Amino acid sequence: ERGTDGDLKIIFWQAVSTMNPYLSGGTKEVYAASMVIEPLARYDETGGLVPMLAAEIPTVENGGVAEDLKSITWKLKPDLKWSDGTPVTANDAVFTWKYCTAPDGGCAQGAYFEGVTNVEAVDDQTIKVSFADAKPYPYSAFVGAQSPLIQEAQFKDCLGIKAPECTSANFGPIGTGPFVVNEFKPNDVVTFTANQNYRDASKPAFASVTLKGGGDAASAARSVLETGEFDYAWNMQVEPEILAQMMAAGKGQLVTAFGTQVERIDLNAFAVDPSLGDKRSTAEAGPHPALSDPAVRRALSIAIDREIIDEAGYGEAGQPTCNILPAPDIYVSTNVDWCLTQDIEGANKLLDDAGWVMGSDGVRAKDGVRLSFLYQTSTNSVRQGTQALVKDMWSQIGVEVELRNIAASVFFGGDPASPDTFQKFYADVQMYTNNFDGTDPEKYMAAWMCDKIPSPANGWQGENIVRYCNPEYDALVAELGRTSDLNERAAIAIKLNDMLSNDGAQIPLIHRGQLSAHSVTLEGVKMNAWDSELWNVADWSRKK
Amino acid sequence: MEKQEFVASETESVLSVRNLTTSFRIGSQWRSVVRDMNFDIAPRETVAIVGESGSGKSVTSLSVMRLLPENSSRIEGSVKLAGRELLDLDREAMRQVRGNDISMIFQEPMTSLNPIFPIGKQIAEAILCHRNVSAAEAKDEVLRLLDKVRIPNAKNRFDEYPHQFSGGMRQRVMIAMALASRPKLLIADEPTTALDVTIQGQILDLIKQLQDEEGMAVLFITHDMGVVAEISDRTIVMFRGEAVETGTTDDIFNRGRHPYTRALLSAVPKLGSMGGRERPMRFPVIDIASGETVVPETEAGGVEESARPVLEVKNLTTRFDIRSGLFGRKSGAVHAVENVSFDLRPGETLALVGESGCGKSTTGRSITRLVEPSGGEISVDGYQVGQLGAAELRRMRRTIQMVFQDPFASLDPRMSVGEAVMEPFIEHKLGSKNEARDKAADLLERVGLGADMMPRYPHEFSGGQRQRIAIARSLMLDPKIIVADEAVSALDVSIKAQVCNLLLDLQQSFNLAYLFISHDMAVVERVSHRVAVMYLGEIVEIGPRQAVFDNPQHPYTKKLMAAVPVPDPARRNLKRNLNTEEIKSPIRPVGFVPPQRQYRQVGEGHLVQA
Amino acid sequence: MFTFTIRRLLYAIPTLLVISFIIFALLDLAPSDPLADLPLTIPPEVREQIRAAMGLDQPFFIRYLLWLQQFFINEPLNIFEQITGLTVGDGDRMRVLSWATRSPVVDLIVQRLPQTLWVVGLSYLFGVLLAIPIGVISAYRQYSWFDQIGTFVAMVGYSVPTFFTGVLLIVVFSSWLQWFPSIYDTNLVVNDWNSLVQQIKQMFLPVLVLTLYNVSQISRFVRASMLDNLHMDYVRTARAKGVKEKIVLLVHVLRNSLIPVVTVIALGVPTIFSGAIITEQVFRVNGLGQLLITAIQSGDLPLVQTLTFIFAVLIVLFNLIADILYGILDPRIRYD
Amino acid sequence: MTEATMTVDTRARSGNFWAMLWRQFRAHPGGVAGLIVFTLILLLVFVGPFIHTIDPNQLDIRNKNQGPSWEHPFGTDNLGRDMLAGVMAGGQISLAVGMTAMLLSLVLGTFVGVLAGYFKRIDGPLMRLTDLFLALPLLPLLLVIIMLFRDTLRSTFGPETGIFILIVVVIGITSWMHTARIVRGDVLAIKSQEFILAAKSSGMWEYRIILKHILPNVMSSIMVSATLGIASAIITESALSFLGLGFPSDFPTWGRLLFDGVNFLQITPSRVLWPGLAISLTVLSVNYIGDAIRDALDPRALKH
Ligand SMILES: Nc1ncnc2c1ncn2[C@@H]1O[C@H](COP(=O)(O)OP(=O)(O)OP(=O)(O)O)[C@@H](O)[C@H]1O
Ligand SMILES: Nc1ncnc2c1ncn2[C@@H]1O[C@H](COP(=O)(O)OP(=O)(O)OP(=O)(O)O)[C@@H](O)[C@H]1O
Ligand SMILES: [Mg+2]
Ligand SMILES: [Mg+2]
Repeated sequence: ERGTDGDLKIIFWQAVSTMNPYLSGGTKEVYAASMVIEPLARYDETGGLVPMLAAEIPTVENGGVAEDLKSITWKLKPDLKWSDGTPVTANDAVFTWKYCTAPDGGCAQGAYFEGVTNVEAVDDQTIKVSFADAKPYPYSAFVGAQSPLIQEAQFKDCLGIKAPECTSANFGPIGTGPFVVNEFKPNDVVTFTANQNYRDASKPAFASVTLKGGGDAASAARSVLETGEFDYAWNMQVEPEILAQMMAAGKGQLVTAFGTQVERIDLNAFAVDPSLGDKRSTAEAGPHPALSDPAVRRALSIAIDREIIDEAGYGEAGQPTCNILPAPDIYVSTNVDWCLTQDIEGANKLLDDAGWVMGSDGVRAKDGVRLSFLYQTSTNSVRQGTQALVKDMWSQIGVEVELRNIAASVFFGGDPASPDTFQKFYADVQMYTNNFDGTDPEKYMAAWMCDKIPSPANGWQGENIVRYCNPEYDALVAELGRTSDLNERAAIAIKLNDMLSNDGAQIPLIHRGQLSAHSVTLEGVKMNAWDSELWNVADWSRKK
Repeated sequence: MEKQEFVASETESVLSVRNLTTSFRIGSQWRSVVRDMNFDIAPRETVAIVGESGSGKSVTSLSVMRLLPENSSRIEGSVKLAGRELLDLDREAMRQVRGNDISMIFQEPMTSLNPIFPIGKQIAEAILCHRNVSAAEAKDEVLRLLDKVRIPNAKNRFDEYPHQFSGGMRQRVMIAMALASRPKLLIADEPTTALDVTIQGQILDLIKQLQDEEGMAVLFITHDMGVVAEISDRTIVMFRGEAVETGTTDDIFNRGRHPYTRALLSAVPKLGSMGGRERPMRFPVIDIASGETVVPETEAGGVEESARPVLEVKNLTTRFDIRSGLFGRKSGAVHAVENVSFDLRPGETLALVGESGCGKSTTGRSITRLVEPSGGEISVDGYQVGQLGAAELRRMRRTIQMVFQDPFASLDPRMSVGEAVMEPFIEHKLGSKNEARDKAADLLERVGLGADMMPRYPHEFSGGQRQRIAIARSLMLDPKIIVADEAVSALDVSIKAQVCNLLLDLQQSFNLAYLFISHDMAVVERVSHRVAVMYLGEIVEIGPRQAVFDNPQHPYTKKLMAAVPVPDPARRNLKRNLNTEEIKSPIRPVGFVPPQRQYRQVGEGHLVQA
Repeated sequence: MFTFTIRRLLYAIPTLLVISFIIFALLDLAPSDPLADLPLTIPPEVREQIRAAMGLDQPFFIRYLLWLQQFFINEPLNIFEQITGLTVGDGDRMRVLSWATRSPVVDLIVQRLPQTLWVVGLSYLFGVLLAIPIGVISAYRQYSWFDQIGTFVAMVGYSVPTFFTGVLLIVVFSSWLQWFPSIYDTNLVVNDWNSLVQQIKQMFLPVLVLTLYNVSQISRFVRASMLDNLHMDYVRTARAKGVKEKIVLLVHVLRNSLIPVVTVIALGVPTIFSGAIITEQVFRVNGLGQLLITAIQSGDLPLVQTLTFIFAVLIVLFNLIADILYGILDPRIRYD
Repeated sequence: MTEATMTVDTRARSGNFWAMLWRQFRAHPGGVAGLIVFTLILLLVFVGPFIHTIDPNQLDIRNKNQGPSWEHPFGTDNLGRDMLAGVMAGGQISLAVGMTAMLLSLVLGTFVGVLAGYFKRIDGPLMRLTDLFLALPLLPLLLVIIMLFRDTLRSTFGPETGIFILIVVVIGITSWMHTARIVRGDVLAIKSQEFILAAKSSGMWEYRIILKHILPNVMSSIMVSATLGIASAIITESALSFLGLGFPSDFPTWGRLLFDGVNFLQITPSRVLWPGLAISLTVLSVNYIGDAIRDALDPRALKH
């Protein structure tokens, strides 16, 4: 029964700054918005597509996707209404496309409309999206929490440069979701009430939602698990034993879901000696004196005990992995599991054989090059713990490590003037997490192509942070772009993954899950790593 | 035996002190500075305590008030106020007594006034504390009191702060404060040292008047034997922490038995004792043990007439703006020094005398640019003071040293006096630290202090001792000029003689020039070559000492000479009635143009304002 | 004094302009980036477009001038319009917009002000009110048990960071005893007794933490300064007048001791408006401090610039007030 | 007043300034206690590692989150590092940073404050500079400083000393303003007193007047600033490290240990207890030392 379960209290320790995912792109904003505005289709907890506003998922089989893979046609569910009572039409989708692609708008989800040449309303209920090239995987625009439909009537004056000025629209978009924004306090708290025009008359069970922001992960966890002040807390990046101790209060439980996030260590292909100045970490600097040796790369990987790292920092929310591409299941490789078990002896032998001789100070060296690395990562207590563990493990194979941590806003900031960004990679090794949206890895795997190496020429903007360059790999990626059969695609993706791991481009550490906590009184939570965690908030209810 | 006489009157006495012993803690030891004091004061009676500087007079009075720092001092014996034991009272009861039954005028008015409250408020507080009157009534009362203590323009000065007052004016504020509550007993610790003789007379009259009207008893501490003779009924002579002699004033003056008493009296400089001599004269030096004059008085050095002046002051003018209202607009100015010109030759002493608040200290400070003069030219030993840069100013100041009117305030409370005295010497790199120490020790000995006092801090000294420290400090640099602002006012006669002789000796040996600011006409007569009389910021008469003293021309000079008290108890009931004329204020409105003054020559170098 | 004030106020204008420029330059130079928060999945081209939409592709000077215009002309005009209801010009002006929220910065600040004033302001007020008597008594009874305990509490209170005391209090009072909420509800409207109690409850812990800190700091200065003046001769004079001991302390000694205290307080008042970053974070008060820190972390330059500048204005203003107070407190201090 | 006591007295109170200060100091029980505690902390921190020889960075993941035991008197953290070793190693850095940063900020602050208070001409500019520094947002400033200077310092002084210098300087130059304003206020009040005039009239250099007369008289505020400064410096350092601007994570400091331990408050209370206690004791002992120095410099203060 709609609105019978009172107030649902959710805590996001990073507060929500806007309700318009097109203007922010941050995960927290996307999640918050997903309660209000919806896409045509989204992913369920298994990664499968489910129709939301669309009546069904278009496929080649049902004719929704053109044979040439150059267009996709969606049909809306009948009688859909915006929360203000007006009908949802195909024009709203067309407008949404225009909104996000308007010049100077700075749409954060532009990537979802990449390659889209046109969106047209065939009729009120039918939307046709056309692509420039054949798209083997056409479910991008209007799919997933990142590209929901917005109402043309509300946003029509907010195109392009005017987008940021529509504050009230951005803070309270009219949507089709189970809830309506009641009050929005940026970076603080959002209150929602049940959408009276929601298409399922019996939902949502909660009459209102309070989404509070701020604080840190541990205290957010405490408010759900220990004090029970809140019903749901997102993203519990806290040491497992703390969570375990809080759980003892019996007020809440943890839920996890594994998506595509992999915590990895990047090994720099290029030399980074500070004396190289601005040439550091570019092709001009030449190959890295130590890390260019495959033996070193491999030894570094097998010296790591991923189990311990997982236990110390991730617990339920992590699994050791040797794959850069950890999910969905069909893409998961089992060929590179050699790295899963720690093998200090093996690593030592590898290095010995490669001519890296242990020095009196416990550090190996060869031809005057010492195995001494600068290891940087963003500031975060779990990462610092991992750093300490890795440093310890590597010291056992004669590798010396200097740790450095950098504020996340700088590390991920991409300011070309800063020496501390992960793109510049002015360090021998660095660690962070990356993933991809949705379930299709094509774009993700393309990141390791030669032409994506960040360099001063492209403003350090490339995605190939490790500076991996292998023509074979590039060729394989191109092949992936031409293949449409899912199983063939999977096979290629696995090959790509194995190449990366075997070449030691990167050291995958942990397949990270999303970890959230909810109150024991809350029912219906289905953790979803492929879409917004709040994707099925309409189904949540209070345990009676 | 005298003690017996005193004890007899205990029953009707206002205050009776028995076996009072006060000690201070130095490190871990207790050192008694007042021992076994016994005295009584009856209503309407005035008891004077005289004695050597540092003999414990102030400590005695503070002990009576129980105002010594509680944890570093110890008071033993008995102090009874109208039969009530004060030493046993609890804090609150003692508070009731203070200000109400006993009030006190402190020796050093500068530090004793709260620097951040207007003086009017501070006086009013004394009234409001004990009497149930409204603020407005209190203010009226304060204005009346200020008038009575001869503060000119009291209404305007009600809201001014202590630092805007001259030394004598501050002292009068203290007096007004003490009298405000009409106490049963007034303890006056050297209340008139900074007052010129006319005002001193008026203040003494005021006290007498209150005694007559209200039956107030007075404990009067002073070095001025003239004042003692004039007002006190009985006198206690203190020496090194003990009362060596007590008796009626007449007895003490005429039949003093203790050698110190005799020494004290025989050394008192008397006005007109110069007998037509032109040059300054040393004081007779008295052996305290025997009371005999040891060294015969001798004439001191003269001045080389042809010598170039070391100090030339031309048309010096210093004004302090008075601002008022929201906008802080200038509403007038204190014309503290107006058009003052004089010069000073090496080896010469120019005495600057005049009414309290007439601008003497300001003149002294302007000369060294411690206050910025508003006009005029000053040249010190060839330096044009007005145009000096920082470094030259510093060098210039080496040649001209000051003894400040308020020695306590001029000593850094956190610096031991030894260091304070040594400091100028070391700062100017005149020698090593040891040389400085030796010189400082020597100078301290010569002003009558022990070299062993060097590690002590200013607050551990008596008023007169601090004054001597200041003198010693000014001598450290072997300057050419010394501006001595009331430098010997807090010294007892014997030490005054010693210090003055020292100054005269130094003058003779090093051709020192003194600008000697003083209210003590007898001392002025003795030490100076020339005298300048100031009145309301201007010099009204200047000339050779002999000429001015023997042949005063300006009405103010005449009045001044007439008011000098004579140390003869026989004359004590003389009433002066000087209180009648209006008090003039140096405050002028904006745009006031001071009249052009003409001087008339009376004798050689003797000028009088026309 | 009046002319001095006017002169200083006039002098403040170029000072603030210079400060605003330096802050702007500093923020521009700083390596934090407005896009750092975005998921790594957003490709570089899109990032470039977002940057351009924020105006980041403009030259530094243009951006600074734009901010000046927005802050000094557009925002005041906007406020003027809101108050009077009149429209000046076409009424369509670019306001200072935050990058992260895409909303007017001034509105954000106005929204945050109440909770900041309540929590941080109140604890500062309590801090001052408690610190003065504590300092006075500690000095008057130096080395008594009161003083010793005071010293101990003050030093522990000052040296143990609020991120620890805050969490400790939460664990004790929210988790174990469940007396107070651990999370501040900014939406709470006080309109009846119940909500008032609730408001007091949620304010209690953060205010306690901050008050302890403020008291510790200020009371030390009060104590030290009182000790300097307690032995002065004018105190003796006041006692000789028979002034009550309380008045001797509170009027004569305290007023003479106030200069460092006034300085510290005047330095502290502007920090109320910069919020209490850590405490706000711990208790989720989400006031100005949290606004500032999230803005800094997310590289939201217009917001940081505006907040910092307002803070600078307050600093300049309160330091001026302190200077004026010096003159009032101590007549010997003169500026003209 | 016998001669004997006088001579003893004289000898006891003469001697050079420092000897005298020390003698006064010794008579102050609080100060002595503070000094003893402080010395003990120093001993623990600098000599302790020779007795308790576990490496603070040695991981022992199987023995994590342990309570106190003979082997680990302060227990272990969540990676099995020994807390006692951590507290000792952290103390070395925290004390060094706290002391040097405090001294730096104190010197800077006092310097600016005294100059501004004493010389009217530079008062305005200096105070506006102070306003500017007060207004500068700390975090971006730190980011810029670190961006500009870290690599140079690292290459000249090595990673540890380089970052140490950086942190000390950063804390120093961002925390002197309070001291400056407080000192200036005091100087303004003191410079109008007559003994300053007297010192001037004796022809002292202005800087000597400042050193010998002004400074001792503003000492008590400076002392308070110093005590509070140590605490702030230690805590600011931890704030820097958790923002990623401080020491690398394998250099424990008290503030950082405390910060990292906060979440483990309920699991291993000793993780917060010891670093918290260490900071508090340090500050408390420095406070008492400061009090004693203050009292020793004030001839009127009551002496025990
Ligand atoms: N606080 C103190 N601590 C130690 N000794 C002190 C203290 N106050 C005064 N003395 C000493 O006590 C003695 C008596 O001092 P007191 O002030 O009573 O002298 P006095 O008779 O008033 O002298 P003067 O005429 O110079 O004012 C002096 O030797 C002085 O050095
Ligand atoms: N700083 C100041 N501000 C304002 N007025 C002042 C200041 N200093 C002195 N005066 C005024 O200047 C006049 C002269 O003061 P000065 O101190 O020179 O007098 P004096 O001749 O030394 O008097 P006394 O014999 O009483 O010491 C007085 O009216 C005094 O109030
Ligand atoms: Mg005396
Ligand atoms: Mg004078």
